[in-house]
Amino acid sequence: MGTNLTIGKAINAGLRAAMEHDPKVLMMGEDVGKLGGVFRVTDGLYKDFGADRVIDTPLAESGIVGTAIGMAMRGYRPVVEIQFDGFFFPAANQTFTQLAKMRRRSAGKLSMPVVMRIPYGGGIGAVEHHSESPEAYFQHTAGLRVVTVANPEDAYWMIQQAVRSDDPVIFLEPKRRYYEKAEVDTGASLAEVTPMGAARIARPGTDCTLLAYGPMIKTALQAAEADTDHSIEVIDVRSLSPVDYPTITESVKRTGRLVVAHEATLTGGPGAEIAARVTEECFYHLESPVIRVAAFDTPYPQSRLEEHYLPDLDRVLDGVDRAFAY
Amino acid sequence: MGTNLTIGKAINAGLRAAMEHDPKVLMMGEDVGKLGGVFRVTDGLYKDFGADRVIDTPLAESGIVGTAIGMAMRGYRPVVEIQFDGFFFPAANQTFTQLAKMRRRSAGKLSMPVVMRIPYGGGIGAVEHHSESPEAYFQHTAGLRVVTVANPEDAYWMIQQAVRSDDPVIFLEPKRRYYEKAEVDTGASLAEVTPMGAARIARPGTDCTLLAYGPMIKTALQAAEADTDHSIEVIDVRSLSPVDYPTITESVKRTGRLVVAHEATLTGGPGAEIAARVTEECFYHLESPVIRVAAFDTPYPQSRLEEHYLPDLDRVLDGVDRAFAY
Amino acid sequence: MSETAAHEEPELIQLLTPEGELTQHPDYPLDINAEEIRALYRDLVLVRRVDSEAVSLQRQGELGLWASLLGQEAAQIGSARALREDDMAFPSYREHGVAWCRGIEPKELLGMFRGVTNGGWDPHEHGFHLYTIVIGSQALHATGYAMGIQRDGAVGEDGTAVISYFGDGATSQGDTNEAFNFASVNNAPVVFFCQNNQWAISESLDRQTRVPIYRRAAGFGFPGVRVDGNDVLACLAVSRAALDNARTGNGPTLVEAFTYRMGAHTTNDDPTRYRDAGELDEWKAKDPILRVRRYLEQNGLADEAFFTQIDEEADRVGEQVRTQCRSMPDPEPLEIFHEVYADPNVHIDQQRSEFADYLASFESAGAEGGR
Amino acid sequence: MSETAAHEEPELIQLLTPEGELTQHPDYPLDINAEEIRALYRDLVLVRRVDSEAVSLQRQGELGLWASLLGQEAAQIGSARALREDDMAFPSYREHGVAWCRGIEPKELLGMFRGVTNGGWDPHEHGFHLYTIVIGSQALHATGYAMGIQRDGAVGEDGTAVISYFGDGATSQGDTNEAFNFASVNNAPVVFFCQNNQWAISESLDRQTRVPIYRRAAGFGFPGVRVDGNDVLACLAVSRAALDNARTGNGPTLVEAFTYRMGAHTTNDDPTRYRDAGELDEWKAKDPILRVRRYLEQNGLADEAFFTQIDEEADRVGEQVRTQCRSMPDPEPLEIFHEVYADPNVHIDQQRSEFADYLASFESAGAEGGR
Ligand SMILES: Cc1ncc(C[n+]2csc(CCOP(=O)(O)OP(=O)(O)O)c2C)c(N)n1
Ligand SMILES: Cc1ncc(C[n+]2csc(CCOP(=O)(O)OP(=O)(O)O)c2C)c(N)n1
Ligand SMILES: [Mg+2]
Ligand SMILES: [Mg+2]
Repeated sequence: MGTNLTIGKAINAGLRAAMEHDPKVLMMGEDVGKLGGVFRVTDGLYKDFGADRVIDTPLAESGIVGTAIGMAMRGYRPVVEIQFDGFFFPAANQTFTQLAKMRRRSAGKLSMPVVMRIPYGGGIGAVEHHSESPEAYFQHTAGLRVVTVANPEDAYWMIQQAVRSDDPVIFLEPKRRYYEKAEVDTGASLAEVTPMGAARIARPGTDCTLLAYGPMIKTALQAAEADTDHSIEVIDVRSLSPVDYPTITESVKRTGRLVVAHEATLTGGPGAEIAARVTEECFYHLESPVIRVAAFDTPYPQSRLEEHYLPDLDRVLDGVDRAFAY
Repeated sequence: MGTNLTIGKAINAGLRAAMEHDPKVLMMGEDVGKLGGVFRVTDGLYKDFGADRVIDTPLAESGIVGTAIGMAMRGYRPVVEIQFDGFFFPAANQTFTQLAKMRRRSAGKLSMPVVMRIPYGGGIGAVEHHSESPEAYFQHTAGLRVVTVANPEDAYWMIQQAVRSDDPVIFLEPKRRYYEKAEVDTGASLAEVTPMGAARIARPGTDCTLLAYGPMIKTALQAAEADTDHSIEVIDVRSLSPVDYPTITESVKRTGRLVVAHEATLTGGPGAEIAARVTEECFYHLESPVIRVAAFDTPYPQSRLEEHYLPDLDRVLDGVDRAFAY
Repeated sequence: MSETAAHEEPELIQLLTPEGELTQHPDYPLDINAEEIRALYRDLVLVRRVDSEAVSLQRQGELGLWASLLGQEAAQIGSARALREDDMAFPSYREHGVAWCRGIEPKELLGMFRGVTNGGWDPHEHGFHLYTIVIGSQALHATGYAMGIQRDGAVGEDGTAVISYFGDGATSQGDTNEAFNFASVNNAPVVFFCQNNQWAISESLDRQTRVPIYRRAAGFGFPGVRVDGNDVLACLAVSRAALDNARTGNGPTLVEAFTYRMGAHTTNDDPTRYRDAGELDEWKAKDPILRVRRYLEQNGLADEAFFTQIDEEADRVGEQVRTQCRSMPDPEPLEIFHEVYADPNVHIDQQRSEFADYLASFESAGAEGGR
Repeated sequence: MSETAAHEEPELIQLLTPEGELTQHPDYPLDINAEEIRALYRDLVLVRRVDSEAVSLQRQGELGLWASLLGQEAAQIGSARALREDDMAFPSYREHGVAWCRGIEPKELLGMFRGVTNGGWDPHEHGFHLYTIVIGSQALHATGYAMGIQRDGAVGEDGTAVISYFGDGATSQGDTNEAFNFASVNNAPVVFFCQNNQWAISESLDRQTRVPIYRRAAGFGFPGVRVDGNDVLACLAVSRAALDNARTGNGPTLVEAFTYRMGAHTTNDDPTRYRDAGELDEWKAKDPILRVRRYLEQNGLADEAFFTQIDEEADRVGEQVRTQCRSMPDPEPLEIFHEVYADPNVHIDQQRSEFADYLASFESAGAEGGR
């Protein structure tokens, strides 16, 4: 059962499957109803499942996440859409102090099967606050699972896995890749497909490991292709919390080099954690320090500068070169 | 002009000096007025400077930071108190999307001389949300300066430097050390004392560098004392954004080893960034990977577990041992 | 200041005067018998005793902190006794009286303030959520829960309702106002029960609002009502009406229980720094327990034996609280890693096992003579 | 739905009917002469032209996005022309008409939507803050600024006032409500000007509130008023009164300008997915420009030559907008690092110089034949 889907449509199909499978699954957010979301990711769900299950909420992110927590306590499985990355922050308190901690503080008596879908990342020529990459804030917050997808296949399955999880899942959607298309095997079963927490070797190689996720996977693959001097292994880490270190360290022990690329700002970005951890685990195998290729430590700039701000093919290749310079 | 002051009283004296120096300096927050703050850090200021300059705000952190931004636009220099670390999060939007970015987005036309004072860290036997170490969220946010103090001398001067800065400064106060006392040379001048951004070698040593900040400095010094097998250099990093890397790398190149200790959770904590960066700069000098000693990646536990949760003397010593095991 | 406000404003619903006289209110008829009133009296006395024991235990170093409900017993008992079993309450951190009515044993509350748990009870079993410390957060949880009730079709005569507790200070928080709005727009079956105890730590009410709190509701399109928070009967009647409104599909109500925090904010606080003793005296005269006792006495509905019996029961409860508190075992170190995630998590598992090894290393080191 | 609400509710302040008849309102007397009305007409026409040019420029790929003010010209011009020079306005992202009145050149606005700047103007110079995109945030900035005015002693006859703009959707946001409360408690000189254009992207008003928006204010203890947002004279009169109240120390007001978003939410949006064309027709009849024209014509206060002259001026403005937009230079790559911090920052300096070297390496590589 293969279908050619974009990432956006694959998430849509995955959400539909989740809603069909479990009547407790709800959609909540701004404009997720009739409009189907500003990126149309919930397109058609309002029509088919009604206003009780696809809820156009008031314009208040804290309210959305806070009421989703209450719904989860009542046995529902809300899938919350935060319209853009930059609009997550009003919900920071409910996410970090409540959602992430509820299970632990209730000693397991309460579960929080809430998915927070966030279109993230830049490169779409948008105005301020529409191009942020806030994943490090989530990764640093114990109690959350953090995943992101880079292709339609993962989009379709991982959103369903996220909905099935009894933990709060931050589901990061690479907005500038929403329209990337590929074959999705919708006939497989959830139990069979790769688990949400596992990293994936997107391209095997022998000389250097290039780790990325979400929107940067395409760039990473292009870089691996472009660098004809080296054989580059590309890992799509997929889950930022927890990170699948065995897959990564196995690769790095083979290649001896690791480059991590992401759109989040450098300082304290996910690359920092991965570099620190991998260095600890692969100390005697590394022929160079872990090289990070990331956005600069400035606010996301006006869009006419974003091509320089975001790590692009050249910056990633430069990072690979730096790794080989040792 | 030496005075024996606790950290809490030193900040209080520094705030008073700042208010005397510049009539535009204001205090804002919950209970900062008549009560003088729940930790008495603003004690006496309301009495001496009045309700217009020491403002008891409504109970709303977003409102506090948001109105502080407006006050700053009008030419004031608000010093905001967030009552406890865990109550920062309602202000996350105003801090991350507004305060941190205002100068950049206005192309320098607006400055944000706002100080956000936050008592942080655990170890005081408190209930939930009163023992958090959120520094990594701030460190990852471009546009903020992030500093913390470990002794009365720094407390007295750095708060004044923070108030003088035209940038937003997150000023983290090690609450469990508020009552530590030492001599403060209040006779020096702001222009002379060590700048806010500089790290300080708190104890010289030759075999291993132990980096910490805020509440962990005392523990780090105790560890250095306790480890009679090695000569340990303790660095008080003082500023988490920007980090004074020259001081750190100079030390690490001498000692060949670095242990970073903090109360923030391990994953994505400040230690990750410091480890990644130092490894890049000192790759050929490191005899072991950078070892991190941090809180576990769980929500802050009930207080009867905090002695196990927080890195203590033994855990720091264990970290040092791990560094020497390579 | 609040005093004057109360006198100026006729809208304060009261059924039992401080002198112990029972009155009627046309909008809030209360059908209650002597036995029920005696039961309320018992509740009031016992929770006050639990509270005062907890304060002592904190002084003795047995608890890290305690937030006393002294003065607010009627607001809590009245509203909580209006709840049906299936109803759900979302407390703040001072609702020991509500907890009592929901069948939470005092030791569970003490466990949290002792630092042994973060609230050990099962919220579902008791219809009583965990204490929420981040001000205002729980108002949204309550509203979401109520929206879940709507989706369950559990609205109607036998419907389920939700009550959310918070203080006067909490009305300033964005979350509380967002909750008002979500509840209003969705017509959710939730009652917002604000205990206006006149203080948010050291800040008096005028730092939080310029108008009486109950009026906030109208701005969001639902009714608000101010009730004498020291009058357990009025609190019962008003809460019952509001809950019934909610459960039958008539949407939210904001109840402002006008009361007073007789003690410190918490055991860490020193209210003499910021408020006059005179205020205390004024409110002492309106004590929530005394007026019930007066009513029972004046109407011959309880004799000395009854009061003695309740006091003895209070002594036993006090004794039990002390014993239970002192005997509470500390959690095991590895509990740090419990229930962080529901699904298996390799990262936590690894940290747990490393820490277990680390702890074990001390034991073996200890056996060998130590470091 | 909103239509009916408007008709049912007599509290809508109107001075100029859609038919062009001037009326009087006892509470909002407006002393205005023909020349001033002609000037308002000019403003309305010119900002509509700037707006429609911007929409076209976006279609042509010259702008990344544009948020059209179509239909809201009167609300913006009326309120902004009520401001004094020293007053300060805090816009959302659609206030192109307000920007116009504050002397911001259209190209500055276009620069932001083109992605060349984040708003290039000096807020202090113009008494007009940068556009704020995170909904509700600016309401708090406005309130804080107003609290600063109070501390400057700039309240009184010659006092300074602040106006904060936001939409109907924004009234749901916690920040907006916290701003209402901070303003009320501090009696701050700020006017909250809500353009209720009936829609927040695809969500109709009933998803945001159950009662008319202006009523929210009473719940916070200050006056709220609903004005016909398509009536520039009423908006002027009501805003002026509210601003004067603020500047003289009488505290905040919430003005709800009842209007309609005639276009898409932004150029990215497709409103046919969620709303009926019928609504548009209804509101077209209430066009904010047409009624002023009718008034001027019917009362012989402007002749054909006047209207032609304004249209010609609009053509010139349109031409200028197009030229200026197309000729706007892209920022230099190293501008990424500009003004992140005020004080020297070693970290930024280092990244900047490394990136400069990196960029230079391409140039030299290019000179040498490249990678
Ligand atoms: C978001 C947040 N900010 C600050 C605090 C610290 N704090 C705890 S209680 C309190 C005052 C609460 O006052 P009120 O809502 O009136 O409740 P009361 O304590 O009087 O019952 C404050 C400021 C907190 N718990 N949460
Ligand atoms: C905090 C936040 N959440 C979501 C958005 C996305 N967003 C942009 S405009 C808008 C609707 C705003 O509606 P309203 O306040 O009525 O203003 P209008 O656009 O109608 O002028 C939304 C949801 C945002 N900008 N900020
Ligand atoms: Mg209170
Ligand atoms: Mg709108």
